[in-house]
Amino acid sequence: MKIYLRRQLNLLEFTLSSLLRRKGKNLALLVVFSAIVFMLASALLYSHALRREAAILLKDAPELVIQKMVGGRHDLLPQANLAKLAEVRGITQIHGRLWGYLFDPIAAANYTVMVPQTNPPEPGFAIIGEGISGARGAEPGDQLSFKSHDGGLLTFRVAQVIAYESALATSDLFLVNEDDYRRLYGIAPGLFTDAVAKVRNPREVGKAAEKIAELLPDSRIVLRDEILRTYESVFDWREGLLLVLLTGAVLAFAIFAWEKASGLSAEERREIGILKAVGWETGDILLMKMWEGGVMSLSAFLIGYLLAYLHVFYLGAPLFEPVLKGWATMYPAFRPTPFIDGFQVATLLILTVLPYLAATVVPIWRAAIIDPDQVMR
Amino acid sequence: MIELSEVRKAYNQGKPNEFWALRGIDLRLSLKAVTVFMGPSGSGKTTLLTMIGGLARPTSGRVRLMERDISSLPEKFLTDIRRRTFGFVFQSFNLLKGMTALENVMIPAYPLGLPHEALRKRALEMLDLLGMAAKAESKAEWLSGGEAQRVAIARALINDPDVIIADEPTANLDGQLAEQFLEIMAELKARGKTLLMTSHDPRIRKAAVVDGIVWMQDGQIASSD
Amino acid sequence: MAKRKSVLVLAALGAGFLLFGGSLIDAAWKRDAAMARMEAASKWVERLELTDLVLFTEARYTRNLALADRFSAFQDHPMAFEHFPSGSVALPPRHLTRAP
Amino acid sequence: MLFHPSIIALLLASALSSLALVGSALFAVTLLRHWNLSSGSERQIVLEQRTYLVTTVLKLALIFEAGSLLLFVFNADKMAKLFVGAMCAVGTLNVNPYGFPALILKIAVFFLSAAWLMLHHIDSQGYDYPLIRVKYAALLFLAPVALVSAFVQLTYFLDLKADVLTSCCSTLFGGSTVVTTNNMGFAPEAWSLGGLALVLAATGLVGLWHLKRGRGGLAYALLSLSVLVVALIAIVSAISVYVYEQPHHHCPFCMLKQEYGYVGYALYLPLFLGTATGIGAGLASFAGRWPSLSLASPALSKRFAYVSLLSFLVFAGAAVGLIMKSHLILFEGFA
Repeated sequence: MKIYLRRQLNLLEFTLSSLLRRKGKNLALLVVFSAIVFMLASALLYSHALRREAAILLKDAPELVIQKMVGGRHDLLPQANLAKLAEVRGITQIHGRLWGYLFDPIAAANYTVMVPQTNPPEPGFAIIGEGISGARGAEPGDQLSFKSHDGGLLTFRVAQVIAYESALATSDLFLVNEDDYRRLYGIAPGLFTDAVAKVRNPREVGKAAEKIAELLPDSRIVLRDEILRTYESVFDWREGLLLVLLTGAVLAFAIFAWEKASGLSAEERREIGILKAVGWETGDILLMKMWEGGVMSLSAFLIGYLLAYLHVFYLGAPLFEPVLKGWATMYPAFRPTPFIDGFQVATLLILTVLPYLAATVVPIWRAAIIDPDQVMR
Repeated sequence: MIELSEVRKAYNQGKPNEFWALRGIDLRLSLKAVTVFMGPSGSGKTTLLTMIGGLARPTSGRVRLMERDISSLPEKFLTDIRRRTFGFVFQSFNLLKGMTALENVMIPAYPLGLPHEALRKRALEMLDLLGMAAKAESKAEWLSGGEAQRVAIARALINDPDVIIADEPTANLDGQLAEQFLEIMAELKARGKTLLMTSHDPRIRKAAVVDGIVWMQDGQIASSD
Repeated sequence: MAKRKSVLVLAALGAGFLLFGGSLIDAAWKRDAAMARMEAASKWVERLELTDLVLFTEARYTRNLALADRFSAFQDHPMAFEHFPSGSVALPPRHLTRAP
Repeated sequence: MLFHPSIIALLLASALSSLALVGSALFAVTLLRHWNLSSGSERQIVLEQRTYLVTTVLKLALIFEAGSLLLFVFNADKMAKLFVGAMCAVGTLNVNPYGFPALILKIAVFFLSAAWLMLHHIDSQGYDYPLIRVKYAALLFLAPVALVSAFVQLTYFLDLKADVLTSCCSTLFGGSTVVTTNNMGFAPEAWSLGGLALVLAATGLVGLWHLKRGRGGLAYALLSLSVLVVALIAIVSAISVYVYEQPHHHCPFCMLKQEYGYVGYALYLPLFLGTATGIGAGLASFAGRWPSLSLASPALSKRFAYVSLLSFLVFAGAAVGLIMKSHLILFEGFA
């Protein structure tokens, strides 16, 4: 066992000497390899962090949301429908929600106007999200005016700015009183944007949804599970596409590695011939070259991963921000929370190290079988 | 005792440029002696040394080393016997460039799994034995021809082999260095080593240290004495 | 002991692994620190009955992915490229990707 | 579903390892026809050189098969959120009929390639490679299994459509009102645990006998295979219940998760290692009949058996520890 380990150490020693003798080439390989790991790792870490964060934030989202559909479009829900729904067995609580979008030409941003069910602001007052406060420079006590549906001006005094911590859920919210809401949009009493229901037994959500669909065939029902599942997979789609795009890079890298491993110069071939002539065996050369690949891919993996960790969780993933931020004027200052597990690391390892090893194994073997007697010919 | 029977070796077998370098060699070589293979170039002397030294397997025929048939061993086992039995000194020395003399000497022992420190000490002893201790940390490409050869000899000795095989050892050396080489050979013979070498060099043929000469011609043995 | 490259490199790789382990520990710390923030946000989600995160505010239909109108531009075809960059992050609705 | 990163990783790993195995199998045909160690012809030398490539590739393939086995289970667990009714990996694997066959085939490929590599290790101790034909004939058997495994896995992923209503652990394993039986037809807890103890004891005795006398290697290999089977049954039917402390939760995968302190690894790693090396002990003692291995193989067989026995001991310790630690009491007067 001791001999085995010392032999490995000796071969590693030789490998390193030989790597150092071709510094430039090997360094280039290491840099490219690390960059690829970095890109893949950043994408994986970032989207996974978003996914988990969404799952935690939305775990208490409404169990059931019911929308009324007219001509395939979302329409206002009348009070009468609510009364009907209340009779569905299993549903313990149901009420209409009032919300909508409001474009603010001054900030050139879209706000989400909402009427809270509990503790709504006084008439004429508004509770605003941190994003609105930032975009308009509005503090508690300041006044904000908007054009209502009929062209009249409605003025709200800021009662409170929602704390920064919950920005990811509340950044663009503009919470108002029900009367103010109806005046702003001209929606008659007895009409709601949609409805939210609670179900007694969580196992019966599906059943209740079926009953609602039967009772009100013109409605669209969104389950909390569906929302969670949507967010679980919302990033999968393009994450996968990104990966497919990066596959090109991985492939190019694999070709580069293959090229480097197979394009042995006459000098390197002679060296391997010498090693074999002085007493190394094909297996020793293979082992030595495997050490080379192992050191290379392990260092590239560690470097790439650690840089990606810094990039995503310390710098806020500036490389991906433009995609997520898009053209939005208001954007929650969002620093992803790290959720990392062995699963992602294993995925990353397979996606990066496997192509490298696969690309180099045949060239390495070709080098290793060089005849030892060629140095004497 | 090294014994060869009916040894043949073909290169590029089955191809248009097929070439038989050895055409049936029967030979017995005694140990603890110096044997020189002589003959025109292309006569198969070097190929014969690679067969004896286990660098390549004969296409047919048998090579026996101390009563053991080594000609049909797989590479793994052949190499294991080879590196404990033979040390090689090549015509062009074949040191690895970019590595120090010391590292070059240590290389054959790496796969044996010796502790690095012990190995280093041993390599330094070998260099010292050949008067090269001062150059231990010099890179191989900075050594002169004679120095390079002595490093190559130190490398051949690191695994303490019984047999030293040298291919045209004096071809790249001038007169004085060739003399020194012969002195080293005499010293090794005195230590009980078996020496096998090929040569064109008349200085070697006439040297007192040589016990036997094998003359070769067209892949066959012409005469031996 | 001479400075052996193999020992140095193994030590460097070991240090890399330590850093890797450190990143996991750091992640756990950051997670604990962020838990309060996430809980606070989650409270608002519960109280206001929110269904979506404020990740994409550039257009109405990207703001509430779960409740988006079905006539929204990017939902016309699963492979259609989105006008808004953030829309390109989201999955097209199931009724378009699933065979009839 | 194919666009999921870990699915891409899994497909990549299985595609590359099947490619490697198919190539090796093609080479095996040539080798079986032409191998002749006593010849020094160029064909023989090329064949010998190729064997180095094949073994290197197979070593890599084994490492990645082992890794992808873990990844496959993890992936199934993560994806459970995407399927209605799937609460953990069992549910995801049941989304379509290819899930469990894919898993079982992956396990089979893992053990087969481990066995092959151990056979190779034994063979390369003999100066004339006495087992080389056996080895490469075995490769002809291993390659199709790996191909089928890759194909079933691909079918499984291609057939995944999120939101299909699936059965989850609780309805698959048990879920009925009777605690001690379930609809997979497993033995009740007492039986399965008793059976496990019995098989482990028998394996231990045969193993010790083998270590002492150098006989019974094949019996030991068979026993370690049966330990794997019985242990998996016991994990599903009894040990899992102790781990989760819920009488209806029989999932064999959830215990690999953080929520349960990764205790699953303490069970599965030694179990798999013990079975693999147990098979190795059998192979090594089988190889003893060739003269060139008559010295090396008994020693190897003992070494394999030693590792295997230690692993099973760790496994048994972990299982007993989990049962003792559990707050759940299944049998009156038992704990």
